[in-house]
Amino acid sequence: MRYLPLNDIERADMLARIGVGSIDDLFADIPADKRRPGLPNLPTRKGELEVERLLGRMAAKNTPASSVPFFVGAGAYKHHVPATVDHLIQRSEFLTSYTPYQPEIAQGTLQYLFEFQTQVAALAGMEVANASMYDGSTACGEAVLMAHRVTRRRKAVLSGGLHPQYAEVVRTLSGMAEDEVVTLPPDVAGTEDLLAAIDGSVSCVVVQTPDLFGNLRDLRAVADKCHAEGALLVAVVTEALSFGLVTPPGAMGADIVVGEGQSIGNGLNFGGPYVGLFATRSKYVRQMPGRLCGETVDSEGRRGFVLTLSTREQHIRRDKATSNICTNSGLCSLAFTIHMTLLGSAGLQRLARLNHAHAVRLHEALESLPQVEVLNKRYFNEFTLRLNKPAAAVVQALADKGIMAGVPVSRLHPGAGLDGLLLVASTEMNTDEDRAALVAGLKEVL
Amino acid sequence: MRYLPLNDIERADMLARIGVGSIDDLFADIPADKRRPGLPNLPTRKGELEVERLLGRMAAKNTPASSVPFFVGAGAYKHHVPATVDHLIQRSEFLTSYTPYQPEIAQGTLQYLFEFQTQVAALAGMEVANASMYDGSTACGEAVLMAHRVTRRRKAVLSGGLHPQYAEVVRTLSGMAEDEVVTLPPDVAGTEDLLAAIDGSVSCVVVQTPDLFGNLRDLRAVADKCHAEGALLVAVVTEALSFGLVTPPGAMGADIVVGEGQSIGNGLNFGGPYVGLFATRSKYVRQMPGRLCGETVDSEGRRGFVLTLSTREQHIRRDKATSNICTNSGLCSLAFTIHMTLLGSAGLQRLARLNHAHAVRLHEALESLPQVEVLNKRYFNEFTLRLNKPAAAVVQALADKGIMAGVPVSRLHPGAGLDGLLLVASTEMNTDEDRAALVAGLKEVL
Amino acid sequence: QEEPLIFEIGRPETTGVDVDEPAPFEPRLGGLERTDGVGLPGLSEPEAMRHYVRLSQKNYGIDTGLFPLGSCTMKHNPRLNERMARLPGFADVHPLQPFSTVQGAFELMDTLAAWLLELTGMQAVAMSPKAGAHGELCGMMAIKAAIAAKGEAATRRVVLVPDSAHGTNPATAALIGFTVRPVPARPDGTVDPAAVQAAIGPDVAAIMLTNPNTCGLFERDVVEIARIVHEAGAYFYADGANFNAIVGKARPGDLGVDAMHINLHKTFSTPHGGGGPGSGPVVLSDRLAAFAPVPFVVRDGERFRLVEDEADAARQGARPFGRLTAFHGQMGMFVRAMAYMLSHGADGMKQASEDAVLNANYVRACLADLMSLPFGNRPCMHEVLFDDAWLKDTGVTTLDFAKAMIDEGYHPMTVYFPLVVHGAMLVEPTESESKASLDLFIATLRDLAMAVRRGDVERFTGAPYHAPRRRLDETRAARQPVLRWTPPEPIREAAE
Amino acid sequence: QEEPLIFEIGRPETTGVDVDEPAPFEPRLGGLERTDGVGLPGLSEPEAMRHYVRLSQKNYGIDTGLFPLGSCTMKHNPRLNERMARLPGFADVHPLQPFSTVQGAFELMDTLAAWLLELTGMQAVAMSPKAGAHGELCGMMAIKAAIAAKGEAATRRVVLVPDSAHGTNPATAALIGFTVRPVPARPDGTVDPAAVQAAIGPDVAAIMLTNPNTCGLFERDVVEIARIVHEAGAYFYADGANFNAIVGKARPGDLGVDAMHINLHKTFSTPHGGGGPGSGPVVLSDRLAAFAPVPFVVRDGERFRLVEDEADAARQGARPFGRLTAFHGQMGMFVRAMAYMLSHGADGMKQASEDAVLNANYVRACLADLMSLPFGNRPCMHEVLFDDAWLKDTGVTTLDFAKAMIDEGYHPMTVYFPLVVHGAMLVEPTESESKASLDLFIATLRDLAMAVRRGDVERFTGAPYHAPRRRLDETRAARQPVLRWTPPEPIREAAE
Repeated sequence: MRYLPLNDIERADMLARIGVGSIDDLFADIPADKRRPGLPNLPTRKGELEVERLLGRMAAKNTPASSVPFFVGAGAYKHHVPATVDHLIQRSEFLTSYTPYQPEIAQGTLQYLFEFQTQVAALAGMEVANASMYDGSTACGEAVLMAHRVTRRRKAVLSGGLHPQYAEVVRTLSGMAEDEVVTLPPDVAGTEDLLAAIDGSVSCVVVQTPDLFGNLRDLRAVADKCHAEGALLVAVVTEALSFGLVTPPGAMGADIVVGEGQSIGNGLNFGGPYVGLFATRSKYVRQMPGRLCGETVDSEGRRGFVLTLSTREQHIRRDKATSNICTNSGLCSLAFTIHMTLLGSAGLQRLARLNHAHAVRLHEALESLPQVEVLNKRYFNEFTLRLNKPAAAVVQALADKGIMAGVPVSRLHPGAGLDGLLLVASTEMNTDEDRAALVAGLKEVL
Repeated sequence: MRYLPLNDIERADMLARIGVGSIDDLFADIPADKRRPGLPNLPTRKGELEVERLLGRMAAKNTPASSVPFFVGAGAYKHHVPATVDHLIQRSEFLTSYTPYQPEIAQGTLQYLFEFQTQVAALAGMEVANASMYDGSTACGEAVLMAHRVTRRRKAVLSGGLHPQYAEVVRTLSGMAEDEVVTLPPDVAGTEDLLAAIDGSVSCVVVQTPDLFGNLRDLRAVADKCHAEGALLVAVVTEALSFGLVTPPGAMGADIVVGEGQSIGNGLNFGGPYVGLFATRSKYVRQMPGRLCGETVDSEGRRGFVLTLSTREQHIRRDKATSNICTNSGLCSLAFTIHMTLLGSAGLQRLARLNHAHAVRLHEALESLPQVEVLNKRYFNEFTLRLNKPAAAVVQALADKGIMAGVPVSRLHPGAGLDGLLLVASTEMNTDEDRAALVAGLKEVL
Repeated sequence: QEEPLIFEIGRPETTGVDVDEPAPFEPRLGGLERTDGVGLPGLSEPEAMRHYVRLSQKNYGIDTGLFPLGSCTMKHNPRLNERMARLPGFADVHPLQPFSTVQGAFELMDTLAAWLLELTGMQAVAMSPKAGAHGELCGMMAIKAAIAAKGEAATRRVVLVPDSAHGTNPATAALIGFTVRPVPARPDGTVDPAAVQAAIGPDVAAIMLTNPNTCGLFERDVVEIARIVHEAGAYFYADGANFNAIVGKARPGDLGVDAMHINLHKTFSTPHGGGGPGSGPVVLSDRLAAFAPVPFVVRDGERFRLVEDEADAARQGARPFGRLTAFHGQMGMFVRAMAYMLSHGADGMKQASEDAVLNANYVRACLADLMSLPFGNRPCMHEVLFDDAWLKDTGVTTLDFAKAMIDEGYHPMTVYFPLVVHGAMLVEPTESESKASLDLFIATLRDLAMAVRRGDVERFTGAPYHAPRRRLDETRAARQPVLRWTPPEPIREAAE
Repeated sequence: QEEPLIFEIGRPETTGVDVDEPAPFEPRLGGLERTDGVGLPGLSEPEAMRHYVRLSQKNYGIDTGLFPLGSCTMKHNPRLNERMARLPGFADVHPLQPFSTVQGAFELMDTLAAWLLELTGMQAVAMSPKAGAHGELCGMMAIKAAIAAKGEAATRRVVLVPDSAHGTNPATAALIGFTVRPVPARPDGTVDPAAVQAAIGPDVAAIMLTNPNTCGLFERDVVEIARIVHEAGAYFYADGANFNAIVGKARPGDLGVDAMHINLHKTFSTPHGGGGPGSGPVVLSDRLAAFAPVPFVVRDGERFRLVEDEADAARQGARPFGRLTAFHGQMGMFVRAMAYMLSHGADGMKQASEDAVLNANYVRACLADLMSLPFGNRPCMHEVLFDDAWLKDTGVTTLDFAKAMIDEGYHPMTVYFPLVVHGAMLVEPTESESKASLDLFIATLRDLAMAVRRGDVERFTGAPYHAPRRRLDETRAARQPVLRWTPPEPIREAAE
């Protein structure tokens, strides 16, 4: 077997050196009646060629985003990732290293994490960021738990514009922790009255911007009310590229900013792995979940980096940890950092602007259709259409024609009476032909 | 522009430091009337996404070998290359290094070249090998020139089984050097009388095995006659995988073995880059063209490797060099070495055997067709069919059906009256379905 | 040469990405334009390439040397897996595409799930957890949901956790409101059924047991422990971090396990990547299967689809405890793990477990005379645990010894874990190491151990001498946290 | 840790490739089975991975640091190019597939050819040469064929080659039967038209001139030289190794060049790969176009096809001198070069030339006070040439200085080339270096130069101290050549 270096002669030599007669002597602690003779119901080993064929056949049954006009978003976005990014994250020294517990031989990982933290904090307009979370939704769940710790309250209010799967993650985690969660109804127009929900019992309000429906939210009034009531404002950003063009939550008073970083450096990957962003104010840093990388010096006084404040982490404090998380999303955060480094402010702003321009262009093109109404006043690269038919059926009909029109709101909010709504995202990947195909397709099926 | 680090402020600073007023002052030696204002007829820069689209569109107009039943060979073969190989040759330290002129910081390149030389020599059954040539055909041309140097004669005899493009390379090079070349007529059956062509004026005889038509050649009698007449036997191997199963030329008396190494570690690449193999006897090493890596020690006595015997090379002796070649096929030889290291003797033999088995299997399947005759008595993974129709038309008809049937001999030997012959190669890539498709396709068009 | 931070070499106007300018258009940002310029310098592509290549050179990976980090399973990461995960059909599909356009993705998830069930002898699997600890959370949530369904939510509030558990175990239990009750280990490093019996009661929701445990030993009384737990009406959560020792040799389902997470990055070779991404599917017994979270894949005739909400799940007869993450889990890791499993096959996976155990025992046998084994010189599973008894009074600590290994070109083993032994050194070579590699490693450790005996203390206390950095001041990092770069004071530190 | 040779760690029965066993079959090898077992040990995949990763770590590349190798043009190798070259439509097509199945490949070759002609102002291009030296051969063969076609094969046997030419130039000329007649350089490092006039005659077939020349200077009298050569009935071969300095600034065709090879790996960023593969298309003037070798791409209406034999070529009005290689050239390199050109575009290519020249002059300006410039402190093109006059009587040679640069983390510049100056040091930073990178490099060289002045000789004569190897004994390697591994004597050298 190509991955196993030992051969039978060596195995025999080693057993002799160990002083046992057979390999099964080493498994003697397994109760005899529970020992298995192997895996009789599974096939035996396959060469590389055969594995490529089998998996290639499965892959071929899926429709890649790049192969069709593609307008699907709602928390994951199709962007272009420079070849350099994928090349670098495959470097053996990054790919096959472990959590940097031995910092002297892990400065590569540690330094990029420090760069990542700095970038995320700057993007979000916050003071500090951690070394990444699993993804945006789990970061959101952790943000609520953190707000409880900071405020010593246990009631979260979720905006009706929050991605419903994020809301569900929060409810699940909080429910298990026996905390209270208030979820406002879906808020298509982005005009819900959050202020009314904030009082002295609330630990945090969670607001997404751009929200699920694409609306940009001005968080300032909510922030003020939160702070007046002693609550924290948790802002959620599922399209990290928006940081390049839109006022960041940190500048609008958010106390915790969580986000999905997939858009920068990472592919769609059918939903994972992604990279959760988590930023907050310095004063809350010791309540922040997840890994942190900090600057220090070595015994010769040279700058170096280490994982730090790990007393917050489970491997030291066990049942008193801030969360049970013991990993981050290393390679995805590396991809984020490299892409962000390549972009710089200038590239990020330009790319964000191009995304917005494409969305506006699409908006204009769709306005020509009488069966379609664009619901958003302000948006970044995604907005909501009201169709004269159920969006799910329209999406399926267009998919059958080779056009990925977007996400029907009914998939995310089933049974909420929002069947006519369609979320449509437009990024730098979309061409004039893509837009024309969507408009023509909609014309046909509506 | 993403590849250019300087910005205009820095450019201005640097011009000031240099002491010139404008960049064009640095180009003042170009006659004023010949200076160009730029490249007005070419488009301006494109982002990565746009380049991917443009080249992707061109690539999509080609039919990849892996996407169809594929039996094309005749000097380049579709084999499976392990993912590890392509990963490793893309390591920055291999990919972006130069010829190892500073051996202290190029031991990586030098050591793999030493491994490569050892592998090639062992495969060919020879004593020494060089660090690779451009490809098999240029290696063949250089072998003839080397034979002239060794024998101080200037007449080469080329077998009629030699790949005609190789023969043409030899004739071109020898013709320009004003040496004589005798080319025997195409030899479909592999039974030509080479012995009759060998006399005291001949510097070398060039024989390919497996030959163009797939015949395995027993070189022993030719070697004996060559040596009796003071000539060298140059053996050519265009399918390096055959070394795993077939008696190597070195064991049959060849003095120089040249070959195309593409089959091991390298893709088809529409004909290049490939990797030329060149092996010979130790006594001729100083007449050998191309780079050589040798073992030595450093000032602390540790083993190390350097380029050596470079007095043979042009950069030292200029017009007295053994050839004008000043590069090898570095990355391709690295791919060869890595794949060969992964294979080892055991894997190589198994893979070669599988290739042969597939060819035999195909042979048996084709024998069921009355319009088809297999001409070969012995072969490795390729053989010649005689069809009842012009092979070129048959190949085109099958290509239109999505089957790549092989190479019509008429493409390589136009006007030689061999229009009914088809070269068919079968490797480990071919499945039962591929073979069935070919047989069915031939049935339809014959 | 030192490598500066990007903020020290980048320029704000520099970019390594060429982006087209859009034609003029009317923005629709409604007054929420960003105006602060973001403030992140960029690098051109050649500069970025060199920066990150050079950073990488300061790292150690499996590909560069033996990485005997116990409990972490640093095995070979095949590049075939990377290639497969990058097939556009897997890498370039959106989680919310119509089901008809992602049938192959569902097929892969379904196939992987079937293999995991066959390997573990369990009845259901939750695919969405994002990492091992997330899987733990998933398993414990399923248990909590099952208990609630039985109406015992208010009474069963305690989780038994042996001393030797992974640190995440108590953290996970505490996170969802359980109280942790420790179970002491026997002198031989394993859990005594009697101790479990003594600790259990009607207030106990579950036991969390790692098997093979963190001492590298198989809990030989696991079946008895499971019986005790089940009889008390509680559930058996198994930490699957060490499942790689027993694949093809024993099945958790046969041992009485109710829930176990599987670290695809440990047992099934997906890369660790300097700290993730991981993937932690959780296998469940019949007793817990109904409580698995959404989403999950089901087959409707010839087609696959995803059950994404509770109403739909209820129609399938399920009672999901909720949702752990947006979307459906770590697809990229699923593909890699599937490629690993297909490549090894039944024979290869069993052989891998055997070789992993063989390699660990070989290290044990070759070092037992010089280093101390807390539980005696008896067979271990895939990792061997030493303590620091042999370092007593030498002036060399476990940490010093680990750092000295760096100077010899090795990544240290896991140190100070598990907590149950003093100055632990947990060595897991994995099946990916050749005998020659182990022999060299053993020779090096023997050489170091002899140096300890000789009293060559400075070689250890000053180590590492030959690494990109000497020992780093972790205390300073924690006391005066500097967690991001800030623009320098007028006199800045120059890159060397 | 030292890295052994694969032959020292591999085992004959070990393999890192799983190959299916075929069903039983009747071999058709006719008695020519190989029986010696080949004798090459294999490694499992994890061992092979580690071996080659570790070997790579002993190398220096552009990605790891500044690589100022004059005349070699070590510029950034974009990974986009690598990705494009690996598109199955380019990487997985066979050179002998039917034309109808490779139209995109022909389109790419045709497009690349058109760009090369536009950049150079020439009339035809031969795409098949495999490297720069091969391109030279191609160009000189075309010249020889053209001379023969004029019936002057017997009389025009001499090629003029300036002293400063690349070493391949005289070797190429000699290889195909020409006699080399050197042309001396002027004191300012360029060729004097008067010297060409003096050397030329009816026996001269061609001049081979590198421009910009190997001293980094533009031959300012190139137009006059071309006139003299053409008037004498000879041809002007230009070595295109340094074309990267003038792309977008001047066109060889406008300067009177008849043939010039283009190193795609120099000017157009295809990777050097530790010594190839290169690619050396040759552009030709009207006077030589007909003699280009087969094969070449032609367009028949909407379709492309390849002209592969002389009869077909004759139908196109061509008189090819023959064939340089099997198949059609370095497709993999064509794709990369095309990606480079498209990415840069007209504006980017011109800017790249300007930046390359700017960077070289900046280095010159910043070091002119410490190191000696053989032709005075005047503008150079894309590389700057120093000689060793400033090292005279210091006890430090050019080689020593170069090796000391290694200890500072740099790859040395090209040394002892060109031969026309004593102890040459030829520095080509390329346009890929940032100003910060150059400033650091300059500071390092200044520091070293000061050390020379201080008499710190050992820092140089003993260098490198901090490299994978100290200075290697090249004499021993050449005197007692060991060119392959052989099984060791009973007492073998152990890996450290």
